[in-house]
Amino acid sequence: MKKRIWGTAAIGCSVLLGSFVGAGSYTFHYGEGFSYFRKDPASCVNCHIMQPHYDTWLKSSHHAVANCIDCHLPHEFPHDFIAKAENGWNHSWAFTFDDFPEPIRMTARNRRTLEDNCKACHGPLTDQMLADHHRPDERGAVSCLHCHSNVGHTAPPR
Amino acid sequence: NIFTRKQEARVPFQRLVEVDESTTDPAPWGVNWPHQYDSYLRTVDHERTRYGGSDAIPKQKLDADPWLRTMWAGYAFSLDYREARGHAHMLWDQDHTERVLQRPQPGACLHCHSSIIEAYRHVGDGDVMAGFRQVNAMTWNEARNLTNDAGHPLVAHPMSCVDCHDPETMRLRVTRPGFIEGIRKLKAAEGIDDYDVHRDATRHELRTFVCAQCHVEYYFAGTDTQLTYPWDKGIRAEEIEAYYDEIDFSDWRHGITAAPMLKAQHPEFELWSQGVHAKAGVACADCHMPYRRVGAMKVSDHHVRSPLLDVAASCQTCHRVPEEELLERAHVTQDRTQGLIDRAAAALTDMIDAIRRAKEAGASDEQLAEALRLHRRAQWRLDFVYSENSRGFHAAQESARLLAESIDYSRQGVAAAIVAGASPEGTPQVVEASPVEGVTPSEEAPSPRE
Amino acid sequence: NIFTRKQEARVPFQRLVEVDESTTDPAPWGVNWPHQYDSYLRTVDHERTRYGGSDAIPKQKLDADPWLRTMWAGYAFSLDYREARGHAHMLWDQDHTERVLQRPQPGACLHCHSSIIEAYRHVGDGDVMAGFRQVNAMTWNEARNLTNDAGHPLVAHPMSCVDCHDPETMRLRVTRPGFIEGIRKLKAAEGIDDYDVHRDATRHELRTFVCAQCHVEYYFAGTDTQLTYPWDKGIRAEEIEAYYDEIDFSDWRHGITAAPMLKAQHPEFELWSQGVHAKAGVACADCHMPYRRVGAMKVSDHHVRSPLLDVAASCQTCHRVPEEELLERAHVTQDRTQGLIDRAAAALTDMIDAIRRAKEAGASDEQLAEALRLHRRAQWRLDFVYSENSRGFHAAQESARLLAESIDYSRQGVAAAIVAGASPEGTPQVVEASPVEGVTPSEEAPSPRE
Ligand code: HEC
Ligand code: HEC
Ligand code: HEC
Ligand code: HEC
Ligand code: HEC
Ligand code: HEC
Ligand code: HEC
Ligand code: HEC
Ligand code: HEC
Ligand code: HEC
Ligand code: HEC
Ligand code: HEC
Ligand code: HEC
Ligand code: HEC
Ligand SMILES: [Ca+2]
Ligand SMILES: [Ca+2]
Repeated sequence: MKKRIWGTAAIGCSVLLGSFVGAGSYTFHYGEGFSYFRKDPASCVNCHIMQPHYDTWLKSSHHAVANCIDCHLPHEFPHDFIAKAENGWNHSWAFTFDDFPEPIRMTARNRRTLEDNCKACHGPLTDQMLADHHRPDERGAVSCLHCHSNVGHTAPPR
Repeated sequence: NIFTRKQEARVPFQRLVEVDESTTDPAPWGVNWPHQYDSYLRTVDHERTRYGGSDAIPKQKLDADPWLRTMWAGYAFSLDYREARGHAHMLWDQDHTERVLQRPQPGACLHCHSSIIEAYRHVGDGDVMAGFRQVNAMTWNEARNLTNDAGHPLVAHPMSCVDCHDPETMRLRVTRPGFIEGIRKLKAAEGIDDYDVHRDATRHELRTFVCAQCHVEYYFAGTDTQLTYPWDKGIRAEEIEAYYDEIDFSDWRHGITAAPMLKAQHPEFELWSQGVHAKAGVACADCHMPYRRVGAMKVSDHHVRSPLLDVAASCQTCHRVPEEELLERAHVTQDRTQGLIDRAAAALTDMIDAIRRAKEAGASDEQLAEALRLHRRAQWRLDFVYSENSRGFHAAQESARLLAESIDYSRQGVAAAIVAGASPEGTPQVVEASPVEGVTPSEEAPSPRE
Repeated sequence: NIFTRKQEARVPFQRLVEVDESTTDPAPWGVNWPHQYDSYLRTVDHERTRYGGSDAIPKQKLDADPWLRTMWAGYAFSLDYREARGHAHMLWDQDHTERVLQRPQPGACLHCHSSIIEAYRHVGDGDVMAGFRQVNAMTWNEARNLTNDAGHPLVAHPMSCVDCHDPETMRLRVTRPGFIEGIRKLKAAEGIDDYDVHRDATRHELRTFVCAQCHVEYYFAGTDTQLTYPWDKGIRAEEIEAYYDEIDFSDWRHGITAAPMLKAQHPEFELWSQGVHAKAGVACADCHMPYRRVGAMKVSDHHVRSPLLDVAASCQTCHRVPEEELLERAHVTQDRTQGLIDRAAAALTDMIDAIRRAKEAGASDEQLAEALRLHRRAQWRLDFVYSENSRGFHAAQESARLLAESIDYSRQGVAAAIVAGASPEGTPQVVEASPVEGVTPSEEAPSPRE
């Protein structure tokens, strides 16, 4: 199920992704990369189910600087991403719907991807927080979302 | 994974100066970590909030709330009890409180008012725990004036970097023996055996634990005044009370009713743990040490103080709500708590006075047993909330619950005293207290400071 | 609130059937808006939660909490008081409550238990307000059996679509005269003159106001039992009490102490308004009518019920926390409230019994004046929280505050009664109440239902 969604998502976004390949580093985003992204997220909203997330993203602090995939899809391409895409291709839109719990909640894996993307873009700023002197295991982990869960989407008052 | 590769590359800081376990002076650390040091130094600053913050000359709470003298009649806290201020003041303020100047106090006091681990290590010949026990048993003066072999004072600085950071890695850590033992007992009570905070605590938990080293309820056990955190049965007010009852402990006998009393001190960790934020995993440092952007870096604000002095950094990251509105929400919670504190204080004062009248009418201890039992219960709950420093913010409903119970016990105490013969009339009045005891019962107490 | 604003754009529907102000039957509406109708019909369902939810045969609260019979001694509520259930039941349940079967009740009762506006319009010859006043003054039977000129019953359906929606536009609106007048007085008290809810209320406010038409404290004013919301001074419990004191109102005299009492009924709107969610702008409908996706459309769930029966839809849109954890947070709040309710109930029962003993000992009304004053205060606050149906969830700290005050007054009442001569001993006991009054004092009450 998940894979399927991601796949479709992937397709929805493949146009943009072409331009994305190999450009994982944050300098790219901070640079002229912006112009590309403004166009994009429509692809996600091909699914009405993504509408609220789109609308809340539009109002978020990041709408001008980061789009859906910057945060939600792995930055390292192309390999496992293409895999996801092919995977999704085999499934028709119809199947993508209606047997997932709502409100939609991110999977643990996608949440990790998300946080890695925060760190990727905000590397220098957060070096000290993330310095590897902290416990390398889970116990040493720091979650951006613990404090910043509303950067991508103006969540309800909170 | 790109991210981890990036991370290995990270050089969080260069060490210009070497610091180690013996570096209790924050200054050298400041060379390596100037931003944190600068903000740490700002803890000398003072600015008030409605219920907290700090002043140049710490507010004398005994004058602001005269009923405190009645609640603590016969105890050192009725001599001098002030508004807390920044960490940089902690040692000086202990030196100068009338509780120390006028009453005998043990070396145990310094556990939370100075960068003292090195002193423990010295006294214990390398064994911090052993040193901790010995210093606890010293007089305050002996402890305060400890020197190393070179004759340099060992208790010279307020809590500083080394108390929360590993000098090697800068990793967060706890150092206070009182807490290390306390948290183990607490975890055991929760069914977790052999808890080792160094091994088992997560980084996020440590963002609370470093504070819980000191911002907790405590007592001095035995005649050698061993500093102890009473968490054997848990940290809810009732659980701590049950523990004290079981070991039949009391801090002092009340100056007016002679009931065996308990003194609650700054149970911030305990009350926070019962609140909504704790349930949501929000740590002390999240609010009291918010990150700030300094140049191209995010730095934890080491100017630890009232978050209401900078709601933007302390709250707004999580609560996307206008500043005034957040401040107003906090004030609503605090104002309600204050209202209940006043109510509980009136009830407590009425009870104490009713017991006094009953005694004057010749009531026997036996007739007053019930009233005295209620006095202990009522005072513990009021003191627990009053001496906690967030005016209920850390746990709004729990604070109100404790005050409700306090009121219940005080008012039952009034009735019990009347039944025991107290004249119904008589307006409560602050009565001259009997001689004030030190924290340690005077008989076995070290001689007062000269 | 983004979740609500979003919807405005799309409320797609075609009108297959015409509906107008006279369409009190929800069925025709259901043809146009099947999703909402289907969920509305499900309000007949029943499922319990720890403190709420509903049962097939509504739980008799008087048996679950026997002290209620003591608190309400002498009043109709001591005959029959059950757990609320879904909206579809509201008319049937009023028909069958012993409070109606055994005691005289006015037509005013139907204001919140049926789709009655059309009846008001008929009785008032087109003037709803006039009709409202006349129906209030009728006996319950006259009102219940009203018919139109064609002889068709006018009070035939529980509250339905037309009571919250404009049949032309489907826009939200309020229809209840009691609320329309009440909210104007409330706004005036807040300094807003000439408030017209139809003109001035925002859509988001209406997501609360439609519920506040009925989920509020009320009383029947005067001998013509005019339904009135006591908000002239505000909606906090003290403000409502102050209003009742000023107009010297009481619902009944207590069956044991003869104190002039106040009865609090379901003050959900009032208590909610003092809570954290209200401060954060969270409306009743946000939690009790969460959106559900039906294909491409989002539909407000008209199966209004306990949100704890579907935490995912009701809470997780805002709280991205696992269901169990959210449920646990809500239960912590409710359990604390329940604990304080039990405490306040014990105190109230003690007071009532002490007053009884004082009377038996021959205390004069004058000697008991203070105790009786305290009885009224204590009962009002306990009743206010107990009769509110969220077990403190809507306003955790405020509920605890009111219960703390109730305990304070009850325990003071015990002391006052002892001073007035009550024998100290004597275990509280439920005493046979004096004859039970109807909601309207019997002397000027309409004749009982045959
Ligand atoms: C700046 C980073 C960022 C951007 C850009 C962003 N999101 Fe998100 N998104 C987040 C975060 C953070 C969360 C998790 C919120 C939480 O758990 O509190 C999230 C959650 C989600 C969720 C799952 C909801 C949940 O609560 O788990 C969906 C679906 C989603 N985003 C879709 C989108 C779409 C579609 C776009 C583009 C229109 C987008 N996001 C843009 C950061 C972002
Ligand atoms: C084919 C329609 C469709 C498109 C296009 C789509 N999504 Fe989704 N998305 C869904 C559905 C359906 C779900 C719910 C799946 C679930 O929760 O199991 C979902 C869930 C999610 C989640 C949270 C669930 C998880 O697995 O973590 C995220 C994050 C997300 N989408 C992001 C995106 C982004 C980013 C895009 C654009 C690149 C996008 N979506 C495009 C339909 C779509
Ligand atoms: C594609 C790159 C990119 C990604 C991915 C990204 N950000 Fe950002 N973020 C930016 C840029 C660019 C800015 C604006 C920088 C500035 O104004 O200094 C910004 C601003 C911010 C801000 C300051 C504005 C605010 O909302 O307070 C925060 C906090 C933040 N990001 C956190 C995050 C978190 C947390 C994540 C992951 C959930 C994330 N960012 C993901 C590029 C990104
Ligand atoms: C414990 C809470 C907390 C955590 C965890 C946290 N942040 Fe922040 N962050 C803050 C606060 C508070 C600010 C606001 C600082 C200010 O307003 O001066 C902030 C600011 C930022 C900013 C904006 C700096 C600026 O002013 O331009 C970025 C970007 C950011 N954080 C990224 C991250 C990333 C990425 C992570 C995860 C690695 C993270 N944060 C984890 C609390 C946190
Ligand atoms: C969600 C935010 C939050 C968390 C988490 C939090 N506090 Fe607080 N704290 C506050 C607020 C707000 C106040 C009230 C300050 C005031 O009245 O000016 C406060 C007050 C205090 C005070 C008194 C400050 C003064 O000005 O007198 C101390 C001490 C304190 N907290 C310590 C702690 C400790 C220790 C912890 C963790 C166990 C903690 N706090 C957790 C927000 C928080
Ligand atoms: C378990 C840690 C701990 C111990 C032991 C401790 N303190 Fe404190 N002390 C604190 C904390 C935390 C504060 C700040 C919060 C407050 O003021 O309630 C404080 C505040 C103070 C203050 C300033 C406010 C006031 O009370 O006037 C003085 C003076 C003081 N302590 C003296 C002492 C003395 C004397 C002793 C020994 C009898 C002692 N402390 C033992 C932790 C401790
Ligand atoms: C009362 C405890 C305490 C004391 C004392 C303390 N710190 Fe910290 N420090 C913290 C906490 C909490 C963090 C956040 C660590 C984390 O989130 O992993 C921190 C973080 C840091 C960091 C990591 C980067 C950052 O800002 O988050 C540095 C460097 C640091 N402190 C230096 C110092 C220095 C230098 C001193 C002495 C002047 C000092 N600290 C004193 C509690 C303390
Ligand atoms: C070594 C003991 C110790 C530790 C560790 C400690 N504190 Fe304190 N704290 C104190 C003492 C003592 C005071 C009172 C100082 C005074 O009034 O002279 C104090 C005062 C405060 C105040 C009041 C400051 C003001 O301006 O009014 C706050 C807030 C506070 N601490 C929070 C914290 C937080 C948060 C942490 C952890 C990050 C922490 N403390 C760690 C002992 C400690
Ligand atoms: C790291 C995130 C975080 C920080 C920082 C934070 N809060 Fe909260 N706050 C929460 C969460 C989570 C809740 C629980 C309700 C919820 O899930 O939204 C909450 C609840 C509250 C509530 C309602 C419950 C109560 O205790 O009355 C208030 C008021 C509040 N916060 C105010 C503040 C203020 C004021 C500050 C700053 C001093 C603050 N918060 C700091 C996350 C945070
Ligand atoms: C933040 C969510 C929230 C809001 C807003 C809210 N409620 Fe509730 N309500 C609850 C919860 C949770 C309960 C407890 C249900 C239970 O105990 O099963 C509850 C209980 C109730 C009950 C009793 C339900 C039962 O099962 O017996 C009624 C009636 C009610 N609310 C009406 C209202 C009204 C009217 C408003 C607006 C004035 C309102 N609520 C606002 C969450 C909410
Ligand atoms: C202002 C609106 C309003 C008025 C007037 C009103 N009710 Fe209700 N009634 C409610 C609400 C709301 C509930 C559901 C909440 C609850 O049960 O507390 C309810 C519940 C009930 C119930 C079911 C629960 C119970 O109490 O056993 C009965 C029976 C009932 N009412 C009878 C009456 C009678 C008889 C009258 C007239 C004397 C009356 N009502 C007047 C609003 C009202
Ligand atoms: C016309 C009056 C009226 C209006 C308008 C009204 N209610 Fe009710 N409500 C009642 C009555 C009466 C009952 C009790 C029915 C019974 O027990 O027979 C009730 C019961 C309930 C219950 C308990 C249901 C259960 O399963 O236990 C909830 C929850 C509730 N209402 C919430 C709301 C909310 C939310 C709104 C607004 C969206 C609202 N009500 C609007 C009169 C009303
Ligand atoms: C107790 C009040 C109440 C009653 C009765 C009621 N509704 Fe609603 N209805 C609401 C609320 C609140 C909304 C949300 C409106 C908004 O947010 O603007 C709503 C929304 C709607 C909408 C707009 C689409 C949506 O789902 O949000 C339709 C259509 C609707 N109701 C139809 C009906 C029908 C048909 C009935 C009768 C079977 C009915 N309503 C009875 C309160 C009520
Ligand atoms: C429309 C958004 C929204 C909905 C729906 C909602 N909440 Fe909240 N909740 C909030 C906000 C906002 C706060 C205030 C604290 C904050 O700002 O985060 C809060 C605070 C809380 C708190 C802490 C304060 C308190 O009252 O103890 C709890 C617990 C809570 N919510 C539980 C729930 C539960 C359970 C539900 C569902 C029945 C629910 N919430 C529904 C937005 C919401
Ligand atoms: Ca103590
Ligand atoms: Ca009433």
